[in-house]
Amino acid sequence: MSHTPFIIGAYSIGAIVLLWCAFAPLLRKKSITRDIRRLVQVEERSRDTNT
Amino acid sequence: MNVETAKTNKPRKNAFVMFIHKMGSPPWFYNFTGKFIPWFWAIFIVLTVWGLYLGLVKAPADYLQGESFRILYIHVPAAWMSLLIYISMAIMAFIALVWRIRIVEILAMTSAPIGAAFTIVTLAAGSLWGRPTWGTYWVWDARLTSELVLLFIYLGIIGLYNAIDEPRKAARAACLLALVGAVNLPIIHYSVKWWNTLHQGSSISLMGGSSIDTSMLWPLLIMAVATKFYYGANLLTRARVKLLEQDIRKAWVREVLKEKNG
Amino acid sequence: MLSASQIVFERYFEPVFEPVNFDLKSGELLLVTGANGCGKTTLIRVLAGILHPTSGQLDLKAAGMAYVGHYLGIKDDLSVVENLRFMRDFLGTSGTSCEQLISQVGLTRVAEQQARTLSAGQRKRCALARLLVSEAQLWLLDEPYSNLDQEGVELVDILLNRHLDAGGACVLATHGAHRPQWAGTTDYHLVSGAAA
Amino acid sequence: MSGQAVNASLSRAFFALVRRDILLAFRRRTELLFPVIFLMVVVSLFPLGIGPGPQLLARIAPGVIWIAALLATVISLDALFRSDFEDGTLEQFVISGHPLTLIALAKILSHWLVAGLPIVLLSPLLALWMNLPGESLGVMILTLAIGTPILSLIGSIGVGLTISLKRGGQLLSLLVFPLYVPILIIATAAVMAASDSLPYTQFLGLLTAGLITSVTLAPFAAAAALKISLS
Repeated sequence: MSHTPFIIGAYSIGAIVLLWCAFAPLLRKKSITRDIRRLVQVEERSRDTNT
Repeated sequence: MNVETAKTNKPRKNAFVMFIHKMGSPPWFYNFTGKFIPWFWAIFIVLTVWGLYLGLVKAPADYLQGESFRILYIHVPAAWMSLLIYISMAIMAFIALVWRIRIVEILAMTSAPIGAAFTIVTLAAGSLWGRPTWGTYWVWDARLTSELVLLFIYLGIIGLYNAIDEPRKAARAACLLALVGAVNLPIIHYSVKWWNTLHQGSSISLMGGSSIDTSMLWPLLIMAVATKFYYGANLLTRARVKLLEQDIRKAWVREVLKEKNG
Repeated sequence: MLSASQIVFERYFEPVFEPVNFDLKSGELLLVTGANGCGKTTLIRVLAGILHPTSGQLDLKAAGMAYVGHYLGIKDDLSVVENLRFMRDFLGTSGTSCEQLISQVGLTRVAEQQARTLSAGQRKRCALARLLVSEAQLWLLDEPYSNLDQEGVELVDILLNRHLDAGGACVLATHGAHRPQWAGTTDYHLVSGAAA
Repeated sequence: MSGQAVNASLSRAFFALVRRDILLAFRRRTELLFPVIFLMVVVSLFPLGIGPGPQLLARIAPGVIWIAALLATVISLDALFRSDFEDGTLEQFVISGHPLTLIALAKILSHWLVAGLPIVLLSPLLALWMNLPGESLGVMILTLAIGTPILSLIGSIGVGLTISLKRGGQLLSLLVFPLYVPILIIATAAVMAASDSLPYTQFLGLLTAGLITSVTLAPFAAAAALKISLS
């Protein structure tokens, strides 16, 4: 039995999990940044209507 | 009786408290750690490439296990990390519970998903190693079973942290659970190990032969160091994002993002 | 008896109320008022030691504390007498008999009934009786007048005056429809932290 | 107050609480039976699912009965603090100035008396159903008698942590089952050793050590958990 597929499998699962684990917070950060930008816009608009 | 109108005066603090305060101040932490993260990633990548080159290309095949032993270069470092991250999380959880330091709460809680990821890698690599070695993907051997229980504990901590709404309360609850788990983990580990010998489980040792060739040991050590830098970089990244998320309405977050956008 | 300096409590990283300072002495009543959502209940729970203040100093020198909050802490499956007897045994106080206290709060007729059969006002009276059982020096009352009829409101005032007369102290949070008459009353207008 | 007076008042509070909890449990007698019936139903499913072969059943009996006991304990755990948490009694306990650890211990004790003890008492019937060899029945009962209090003790931490959640039940099982692993291993090993006529006292010793450790540690953790949940 060739062991190569198992080695490739193990390393690719490891790579996928660890890469996902590394990139998940970056995706989260992107969505938070978007939220903040929207929040700032809403605040500015309400300030404009007030003055 | 006197009731002061308390609008202006800030609570007075001594120098030490001020220092701790600064260390725990979100903008300071955010900017300070931001400088390290790229370096951590760079070191991780260099070490990983070097370690994998030595492990997958240079090292000779094991005379007992054949090529499949190469899986150990990811399995063993991941298994070490799954435990080390738990220990580091438990220590931070203790500090967070006793001194109520927010940044440490966040660090403890962001450790959990990373630890869980390493545990999943350990289990996957372990069972892929098991197929050529034992002839089956899953064997209830002591190491894999302990790792499985460890994964459940990690998932419990993550689940509890996400289930409670108020972030500080959630962190404190999950930190307490992490500590309870830390007390239990050695007991679980030894009872599982002992359970395994009791039921005459598989006894093939992970490291193959009794003596390890240095050409096999080096890549293992390099990978072990590399994963620590991965943990450091990932932990700090997650902690910074968590801070942004929690302080979304605070002024410093806007400042930070404005600076970045130029 | 109870003094607070710069008490701050944060929830979702926002202070619930402006920093709180006061110094409550024996025979005094602190009347905490403020709009809905300004954190009266939170403040009372901080003073009670149920919540840990985010920052600030609390100094308590009272022989016992008693608390009546939104959740009254009355077991539905026990009768009024059983509820009070348990609290007496639990707290280790043995001054007045439970029956006497029940008649003081006007619950004699339903004393043997299970608490689940009581109306909201009667439950409140039961909680007031527990306040007396505790023989505590410091009372923390969160909206004690809610759910009570006119007679009940007067009862609270009578009990309160007697308690303060005897050297007790009280922090009372109310949204202000009715205010107790007591010479040593200080008003504390709580300001929501979000207003800042 | 002198030290002795404090101790006396604490023990009075402790027993007052245990008495009240048992009284409350008996006011809702039918609910008292649910975990016991649950236990019987779960155990009876195994012969149906695996087949009635007496030898196979005897082999898996210790594991089946113990797993059923774990499940029955976990479904009864939520009642440990739920009603006191929801009706504000727990706040009254905190304010009373009595140590919350002691209160947690009293509540764990009464929980075991109404939910754990029935499991122990029911185990001979379950052993009969599962065809457990007669000589290991005594050991089975002993392991349950020592082990179920540990389940209540460790479980109390999990309940304390999840009590402020509306639907904490499923999370609770995720939290406590991993912590129950050592008890399950040691207890079933003891019963299996007894069925094979091997020495088993060392296992009972380990279980007892576990009981002592959890009695000394778990109430503190449960009290801390309750304090967090109240905030």
